[in-house]
Amino acid sequence: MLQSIVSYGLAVGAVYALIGITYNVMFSASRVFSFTAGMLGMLGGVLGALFINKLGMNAVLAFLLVLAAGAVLGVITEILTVRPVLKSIEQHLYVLSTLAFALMIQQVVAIYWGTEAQPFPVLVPIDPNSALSIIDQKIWLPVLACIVTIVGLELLYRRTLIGRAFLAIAEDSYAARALGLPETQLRIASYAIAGMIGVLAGFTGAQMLLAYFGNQAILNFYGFVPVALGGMGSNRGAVVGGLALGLFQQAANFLVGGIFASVAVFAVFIVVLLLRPEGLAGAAAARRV
Amino acid sequence: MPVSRRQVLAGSAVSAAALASGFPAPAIAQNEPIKIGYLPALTGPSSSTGVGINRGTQLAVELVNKEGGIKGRKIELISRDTQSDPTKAVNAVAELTQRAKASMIWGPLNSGEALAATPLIARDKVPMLHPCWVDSLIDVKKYPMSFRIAPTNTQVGKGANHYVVNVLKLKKVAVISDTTGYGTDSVNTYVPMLKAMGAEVVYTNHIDAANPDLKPELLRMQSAGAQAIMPWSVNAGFLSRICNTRGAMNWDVPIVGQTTLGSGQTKALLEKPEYWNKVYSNNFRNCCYIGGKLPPRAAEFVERLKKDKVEFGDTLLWWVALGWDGAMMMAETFKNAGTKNDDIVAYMNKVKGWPGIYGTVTWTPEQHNGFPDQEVVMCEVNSLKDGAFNIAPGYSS
Amino acid sequence: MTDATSPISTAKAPAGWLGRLEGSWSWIALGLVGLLLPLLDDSYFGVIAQRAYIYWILSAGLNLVVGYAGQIAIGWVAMLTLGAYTTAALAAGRVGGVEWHPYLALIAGGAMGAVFGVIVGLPALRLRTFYFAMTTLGFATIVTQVALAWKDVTGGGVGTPGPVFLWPFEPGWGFYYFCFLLAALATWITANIGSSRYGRALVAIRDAEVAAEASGIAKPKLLILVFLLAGGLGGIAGGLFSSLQSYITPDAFTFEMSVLFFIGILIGGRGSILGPALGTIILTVLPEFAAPLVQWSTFLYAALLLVIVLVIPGGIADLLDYKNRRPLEQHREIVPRPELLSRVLGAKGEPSAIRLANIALHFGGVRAIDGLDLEIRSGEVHGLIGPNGSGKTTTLNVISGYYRPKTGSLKLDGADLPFDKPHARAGYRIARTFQTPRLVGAASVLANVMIGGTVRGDGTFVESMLSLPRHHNDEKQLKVAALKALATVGLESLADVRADRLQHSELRFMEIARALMLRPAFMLLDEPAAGLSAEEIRRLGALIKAISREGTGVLLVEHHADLIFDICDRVTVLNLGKTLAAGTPAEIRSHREVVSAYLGA
Amino acid sequence: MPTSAPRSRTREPLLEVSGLSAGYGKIGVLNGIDFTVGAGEVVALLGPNGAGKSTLLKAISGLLPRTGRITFAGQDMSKADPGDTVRAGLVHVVEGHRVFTQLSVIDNVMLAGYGLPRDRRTTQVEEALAFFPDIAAKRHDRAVTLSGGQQQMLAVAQGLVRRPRLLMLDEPSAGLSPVLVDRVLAAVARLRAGGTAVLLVEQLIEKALAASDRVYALARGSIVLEASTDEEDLPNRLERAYFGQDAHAPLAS
Repeated sequence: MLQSIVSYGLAVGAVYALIGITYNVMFSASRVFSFTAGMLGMLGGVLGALFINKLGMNAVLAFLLVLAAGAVLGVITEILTVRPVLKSIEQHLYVLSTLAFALMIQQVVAIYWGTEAQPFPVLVPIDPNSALSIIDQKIWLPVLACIVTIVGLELLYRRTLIGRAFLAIAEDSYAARALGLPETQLRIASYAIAGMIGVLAGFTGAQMLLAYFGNQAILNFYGFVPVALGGMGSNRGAVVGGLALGLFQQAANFLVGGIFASVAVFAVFIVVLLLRPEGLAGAAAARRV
Repeated sequence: MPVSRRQVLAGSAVSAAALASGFPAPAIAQNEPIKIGYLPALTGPSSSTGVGINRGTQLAVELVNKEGGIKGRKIELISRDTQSDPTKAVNAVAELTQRAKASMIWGPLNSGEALAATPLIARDKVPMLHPCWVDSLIDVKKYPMSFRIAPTNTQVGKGANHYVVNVLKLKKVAVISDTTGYGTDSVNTYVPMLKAMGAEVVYTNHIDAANPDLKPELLRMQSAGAQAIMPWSVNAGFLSRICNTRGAMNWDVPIVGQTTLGSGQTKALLEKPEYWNKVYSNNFRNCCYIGGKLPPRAAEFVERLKKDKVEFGDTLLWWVALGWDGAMMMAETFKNAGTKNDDIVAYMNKVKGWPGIYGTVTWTPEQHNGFPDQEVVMCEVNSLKDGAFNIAPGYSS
Repeated sequence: MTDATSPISTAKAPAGWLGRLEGSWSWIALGLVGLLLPLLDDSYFGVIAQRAYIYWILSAGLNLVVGYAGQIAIGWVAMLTLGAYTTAALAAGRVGGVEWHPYLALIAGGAMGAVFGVIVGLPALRLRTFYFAMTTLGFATIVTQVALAWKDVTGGGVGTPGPVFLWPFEPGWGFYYFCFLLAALATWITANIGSSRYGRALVAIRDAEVAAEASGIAKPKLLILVFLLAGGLGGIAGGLFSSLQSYITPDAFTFEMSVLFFIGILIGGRGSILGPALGTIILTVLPEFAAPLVQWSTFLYAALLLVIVLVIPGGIADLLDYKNRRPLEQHREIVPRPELLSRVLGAKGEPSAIRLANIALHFGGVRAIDGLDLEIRSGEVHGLIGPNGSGKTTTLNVISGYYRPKTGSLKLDGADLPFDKPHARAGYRIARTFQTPRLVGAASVLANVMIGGTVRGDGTFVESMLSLPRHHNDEKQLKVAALKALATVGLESLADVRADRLQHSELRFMEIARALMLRPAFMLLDEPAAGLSAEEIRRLGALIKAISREGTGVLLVEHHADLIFDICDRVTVLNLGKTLAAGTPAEIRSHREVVSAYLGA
Repeated sequence: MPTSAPRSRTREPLLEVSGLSAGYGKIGVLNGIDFTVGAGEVVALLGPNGAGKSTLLKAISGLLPRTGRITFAGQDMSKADPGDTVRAGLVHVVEGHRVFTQLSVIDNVMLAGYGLPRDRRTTQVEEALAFFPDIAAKRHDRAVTLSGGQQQMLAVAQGLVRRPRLLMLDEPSAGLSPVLVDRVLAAVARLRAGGTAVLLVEQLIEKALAASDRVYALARGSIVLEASTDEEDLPNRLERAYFGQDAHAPLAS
């Protein structure tokens, strides 16, 4: 039983963490929290199932296409919903523009893909008797994706100049611009990366969560909880927060069961926000005047 | 243009009727279509049933109209997609009853919408026929013009309980559901029924259908000593996860429950085909293979569907049959009783043993639930062929 | 208040700034259509109209939250759910076994909505917009889940029948008029709030939060009142909804519905009542006449939202606002009339002084102020100069209560001034302006100035809501005072103009007019001359000097040395957070260190 | 006070600005600025707080929207963004030593060479660091660990990576101790020796004048004085320029 809590908790938590990272990567580049994070997660599953099950592609090709689609959607998000409102005095417009875009995509999925959850294929053909199959791939795939993502981002940020440019823009976009860094292109690139991470979460988690349009709302909320817990912009915080959330949710499912698990998660979310709005590991608010 | 005496008489009869009702109706009134207000849920969550039923209904109306309609009047199906949204259903009811002056309402096909629509349709005094299972939808005192052409949830549960307790002879049962209205209500209704039949309900719970891991639930059932799992849900993902988890645990326990257990959606979500073994879902005797053959009425219907090239391999025979039966029942009512609401109700109150493809319908002035208990059976879910299933083992044929 | 000879009283009193929205003819037309609709005797129209009224009752309250206070409450459908279940469950006797009278149950539904409106609203007092949006969204989900789980009361997923109201509002046209009346009432109440000082304060919180605080507006208290009202209206709407639906199940309360309310308001335009009302009506009615598009409705709403955000952020209200599209005169001159000041500021008070002693403050490792002493006396202009980063604005922010210094004392006539409560400064009649003018762009100049006098009203929120005499009195006095203040700074001819159409220099004077509304004992001016022409600076100087001569103590943070030396009675020079020199302008000009710090001579 | 008559310049103009106006939103800060910087020349830009000095630098480097004409080394830069100006060799070191505190010193400098070919970048980064041995020694430390003065040197080093033809320094001395100020200004002298032109915005007038060839004074958004630093009576002229034309009293006794 404990094993069940831990394995599923980590798997679901990894998906939440990846969505949290998706929020963060977009936030770092633009100071914008985008409602499209959950949408990307949902599309990772739906597009994967579409490419493999309906169009008969092989898993590798489908995976690459899904990643490409995520990148394109990220870029569209930036161009359509973020850039036009970045300069606006009204700080909250991005909430509305990204929400609107996410709802539009969700509705298109609901109409053309359907509102029923649909199956997602087994991705890695493994002999059921081999050692690898001791742990189900629907458990280790998202965990692996999370590890790959966090290591990849870490390498990007620490080992490449473009990665440092991302960090520079996140810390002080004005100074970065003064240095001649191409802020707009870097922001687009960030959104493309965020798009790929978002669909990666959905793609690897879909054997568990299925290809379901309703995952958008679930992932939007549960993917944001790690950001709130871990502090905005902090990817490590998102991973810790995501895994903690996954484990908590599974434990609550197991111990109290039913809907009370989600009520409990929500209560924790509210309490953390009220007591520590900057996140459990975040910094204090900036000057206002 | 010479006018025959007969035509004059007919014309004067019409004007007399028009005067009597205070409405100057045009002389062609008799050729106007008969309007059926139709409330399917064709989009939105839980619309797959609606899509299946819709095929049967459309087919039946087409056929009736092709054969000349009802005494020369075509049937016009005024369809309003409720999108599985009760507020849309409430708006649509006002439109269909008041605006379109529908002679009868067919639907809503989903309980959520039917719960909101039924009191309003009753208030507007329009006869109503629907296939929803929620018991409280039929109440001859509150809704004297409302008729059901399908079993009630109680009947459905009774059928499943009967199979577990009396046919499989299992005494320790786990009853679970998702958190939807249908699920929670079913559990709360069936558990006392099971206990009354002498079974021991060792485990009950309402489980969030989005929960990816049901192993804890099943482990708890197992340790409680359950000999059968009865899940009540229309959520294919949830049901398939129960089957998958049971299979992965190598727990050889029958799963007995609602029709969605046997849906293609559920099947598609199984990890291994054999996880569908020993899963029995509700079905209806008239639409099951018994000894490898469909009962005669259903067999004939399937022939007709094949001839008309109606796709039903992707849906279920009983859905299409139900849609057909509903439309045919209304056509027959119009044929025999005309389109006045009191006449319609009077006629329907006396329907007895009407041989539908889906069920044999009997109504009385006191009982508007028309489906017979004994036609609710269980079937083997892994036996799907041409939209129908084998009846579950153990029933006498 | 006004005498006939006053030049102010001859200025045409402009309509309230909401005048641009409250097209009375539109309301009369809407009301007539609503009253006469039953003559058609088409119950389909009736149902649609009832739905529109019910949704508007909720949206009218939500409009104050979203459109006025600018809080992104996406999940307000939760209030509808709460109200609906409370009313239905009580009326059906599901609680305590007593069947409540439907009207009482409806009131209880409203009360429930009000209570939870505040509970859900609380995070808005602290959280950033996106977090608050997520919280309301999460709450909406939780309410639905509780409705599913708490079967005894809510009927669980099977639901519960809605109440049937009795005479005179029985189902059918009776209930129709009930919804109509309540919708009219909701409109009237929220319009009253919207055009009151509370409404202006909400908009100020939305667009110029620090200026609102400086004007003495306590954000938490005001927002709680608004959440209470919006929650209550949502609850009432829910009770009516449960009756209209005849039967409620949790699936009736969808996220799409919440988005619909929200979008209806934004289509209408923020800070308007008529616009959102039209928006709500359109979004309720439209899907019924566009049946083939019904399954695309969410998509279309979302697309509409995107278009509004990107193209017409002002919504319908802005499209209808013809008045503010008339071109303004190109070459405008600001001619202040300091001679009117005595009427604005009232009688001179007792001499008084603000004293800062040994104030020190750090930001991170940087010492912003490092042991500062300063005294601002009534009737004097005190100049504060120094290089960038020397701590001038920080000093000003300490005095106005934004920062709590690490050490030192801040006293007004010997009594400590509290820190961390910037909105409390207005009570001490300490007013201020800002380096970048803080304004409500969409509101008229007059309304912006009236915001400065928010604390001067006597009427309560409820009195404003019901348009009682004290509310009218407040409004009249505020308007007269604001017009006087505008005449004093030389902007009365622009009173009716949207503030965001003003030139920068005019905004500087508008901020001074707003500060004058407090009848300030002390006035803190943060670089008021920045961006002004030489002639404007001269007039500004004369005005500031005149203000001080009326007994107000002025602290002037400024870069324009000529202005400082022209009008200041005393000057303090800061460098690296410390006083470099203090004295009369003449002393400062000959001060060796100042000269070297400034000129390197 | 009218500006002094344009002096005949020995150097060809590197940067030419004419009719430049800019501001923040509605606030117009600069109204019609004309000035030039010659190749290899060090020009001080002085003026009271709020006169628009920083705004002028931002408008030239493309950090602010502006109108008017800017020519740099013969190229039209009127519509250039910061990326364009940096590539052309016109580099702006913004005020407040805004380095990236979470990155290492070397990464900060590397970023200034973003877009350069790798080997050129490496060479030029080392060149720039060679100017400031203090921080070159701390190349792997995160910038947050540097003192304010070191951060300022790092910011100047960032500005040097591109081998600029004109370096615009915005208050490099702000918040620095006198010793450090001299170190930074010594770098300016070395740059001049190497033929790099510098446009220097400074509060420390004396030091600025000592480091410069020519001076402009800016007040209320306009150039109010242009002079060579070796002109006599410069302090008095500056004072009048600062405090307006009708200064009341003699400044220094």
